[in-house]
Amino acid sequence: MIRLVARDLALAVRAGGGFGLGLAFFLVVTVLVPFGVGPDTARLGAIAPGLLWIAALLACLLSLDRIFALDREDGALDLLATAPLPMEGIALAKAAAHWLTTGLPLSLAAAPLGVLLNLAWPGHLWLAASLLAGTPALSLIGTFGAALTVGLRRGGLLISLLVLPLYIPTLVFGADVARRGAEGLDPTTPLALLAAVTLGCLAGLPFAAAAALRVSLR
Amino acid sequence: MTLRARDLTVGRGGLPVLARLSFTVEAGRALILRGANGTGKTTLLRTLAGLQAPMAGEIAPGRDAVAYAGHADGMKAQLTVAENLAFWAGLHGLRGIDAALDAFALRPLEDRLAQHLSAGQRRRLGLARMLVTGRPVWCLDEPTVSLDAANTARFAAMVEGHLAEGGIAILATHIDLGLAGDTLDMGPWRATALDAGAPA
Amino acid sequence: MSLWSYANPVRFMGATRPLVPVLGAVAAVCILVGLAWGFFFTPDDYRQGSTVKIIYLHVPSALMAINAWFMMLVASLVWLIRRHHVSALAARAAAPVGVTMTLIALVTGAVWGSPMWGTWWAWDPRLTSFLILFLFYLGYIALWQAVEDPDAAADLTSVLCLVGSVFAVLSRYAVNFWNQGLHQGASLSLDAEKNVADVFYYPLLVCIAGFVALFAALVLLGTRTEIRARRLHVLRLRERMADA
Amino acid sequence: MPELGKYALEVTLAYGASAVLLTGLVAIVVGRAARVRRALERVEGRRDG
Repeated sequence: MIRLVARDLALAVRAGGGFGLGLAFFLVVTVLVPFGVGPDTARLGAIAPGLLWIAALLACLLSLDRIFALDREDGALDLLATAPLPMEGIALAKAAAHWLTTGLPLSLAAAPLGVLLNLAWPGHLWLAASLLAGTPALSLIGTFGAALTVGLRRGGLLISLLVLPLYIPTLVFGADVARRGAEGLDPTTPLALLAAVTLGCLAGLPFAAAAALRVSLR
Repeated sequence: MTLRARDLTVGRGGLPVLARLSFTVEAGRALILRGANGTGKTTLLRTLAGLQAPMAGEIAPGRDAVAYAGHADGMKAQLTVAENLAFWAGLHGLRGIDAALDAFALRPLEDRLAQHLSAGQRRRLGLARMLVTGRPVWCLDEPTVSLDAANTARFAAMVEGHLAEGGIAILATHIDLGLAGDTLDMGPWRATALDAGAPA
Repeated sequence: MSLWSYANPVRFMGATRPLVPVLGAVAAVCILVGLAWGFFFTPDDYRQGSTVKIIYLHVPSALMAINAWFMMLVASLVWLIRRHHVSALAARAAAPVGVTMTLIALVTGAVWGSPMWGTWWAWDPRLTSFLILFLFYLGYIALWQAVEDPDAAADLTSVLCLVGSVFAVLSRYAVNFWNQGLHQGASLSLDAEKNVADVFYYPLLVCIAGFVALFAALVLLGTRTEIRARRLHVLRLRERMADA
Repeated sequence: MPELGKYALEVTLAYGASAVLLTGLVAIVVGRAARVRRALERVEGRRDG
């Protein structure tokens, strides 16, 4: 499984791999926000946690349909299915590779970008913490969505409709952690709930994704 | 090692394509599947490889002994020949890829990206991958498509090498590769409306 | 003769042939009677005035929106475990009814609350949960239409329904956590004593019976249509195979 | 007609919208049922004919 993750990471970093895409998107969205909302730093500061979380969420969403589609096109998915690796292992490895190429860099890049949106100081730490705790869930749910739509022609569009509602709990708790952090309140409760959601996803979603993959391989 | 299939029914999308199919392939022999396109050759190969469950009947040995090669060879264009092979070797628990590289004369191409390989070279890489899985039964779907005569002959020689070591090869192909083995025509086993048994 | 024998499409079609018109009639009668009774013959609420009359639409539709999803969940489980085509098709037939019920619940809920909240929409946890449920319905219906092969579609949508249900419940509590709550107390609760005065209660029950009958009639009709559509698909597939 | 008081708009809006949605739903389900039944009869006719 680690080997599959390593291969996907190597592919992502190579030319055309799209490693920086998620991060670049996150940066662009964050920069665009003030143009829409207006330069008033007080207002920006108030909505910064939620906006950064939504930007991170959309950045994750961006690269979901590439998770399985590429392997399906060049036949690797079929061969992986015949390999001695369980399908759940493949789903988990793909989610891990997606997180390492998108979720992790986002979490680290979010704090400095918070400055752009005038995020109050302790917020940056809690924003990074909440993203680190929450983005694995985004990758796992996204992998499930990608598995559901791997065989479909315009799967990319459908993924966002299927996956975004499933992102709601993570978004609610994650943004709440960042907001409470920014306002100096105690964010441990939502952080615990956020971690609980992520662990639940880690436990269950690979099986659901594997089931969906087996169907589309038939 | 013999491959045995009994009363096999295979289908696509819930509709059977081939029914009541039984055959046996001894070690060191090949089985050539003949039949027009859409008569179920690919479906049969995918079922033997375990990519889809048979609708009825049994196959022995199971999917773990079968290496499958479909139309697309599953090689990553941005990885080199060596990296591709090392990945599949590792996945199947094999350490070295040198044997496979030499067996298919891929040593000089070791560091070339898969996207820069010719059709013949990519086919040889696909076969090297099957060798690396260390599985006795090879299922090959139209392996000689887009290969010129020379590469086809070299391909046939490589499959013979595999058979010589007691392996089994099942090929869906339209040309005669001169392999020691039998031919199985899909025609007589086509599933009829009887098998389909429409749901309503 | 266990219940599962009805899973055989032919038997199901035969058994449900008379049911659809009967249920349709019952639904029409109950809804008309219930609404008329509630609309014309019940007094206004001292606080909410005449808007209380919206209860006869909001509560039944909200109830059916949730039960429709629950029915789809059970049907999906039956499909995944017992592989009965009819239950997967029933789940597919229930989705449009469920999404419409959710829409009705949303519209009536928003309109009902607007005088109190001063706006047409307030992010009240219970109403927001219905908005989330609405999104789940959209995803479910979209997935059914996106997959060509009927068997694969049934499997994928069933898995989505299972995962969606877990997340729907999760979202329900996340939304509670996210915002306190402006929704009025539960009109119907099994344990507590009746929350709604008798005069409002009985017409409400009639309306609910009407909505349940309507749901059953539409889902049965929908399932029969899906079975026929499946047969159509198989016949057309076989025609193509015959030409090949 | 009962006196709806100052919330007449809200009540009529709720009932009106629900009526539209319900009739729309019934129309779609019944319409599709008829369409599929006709298509099936045509194909089966072709098959048996």
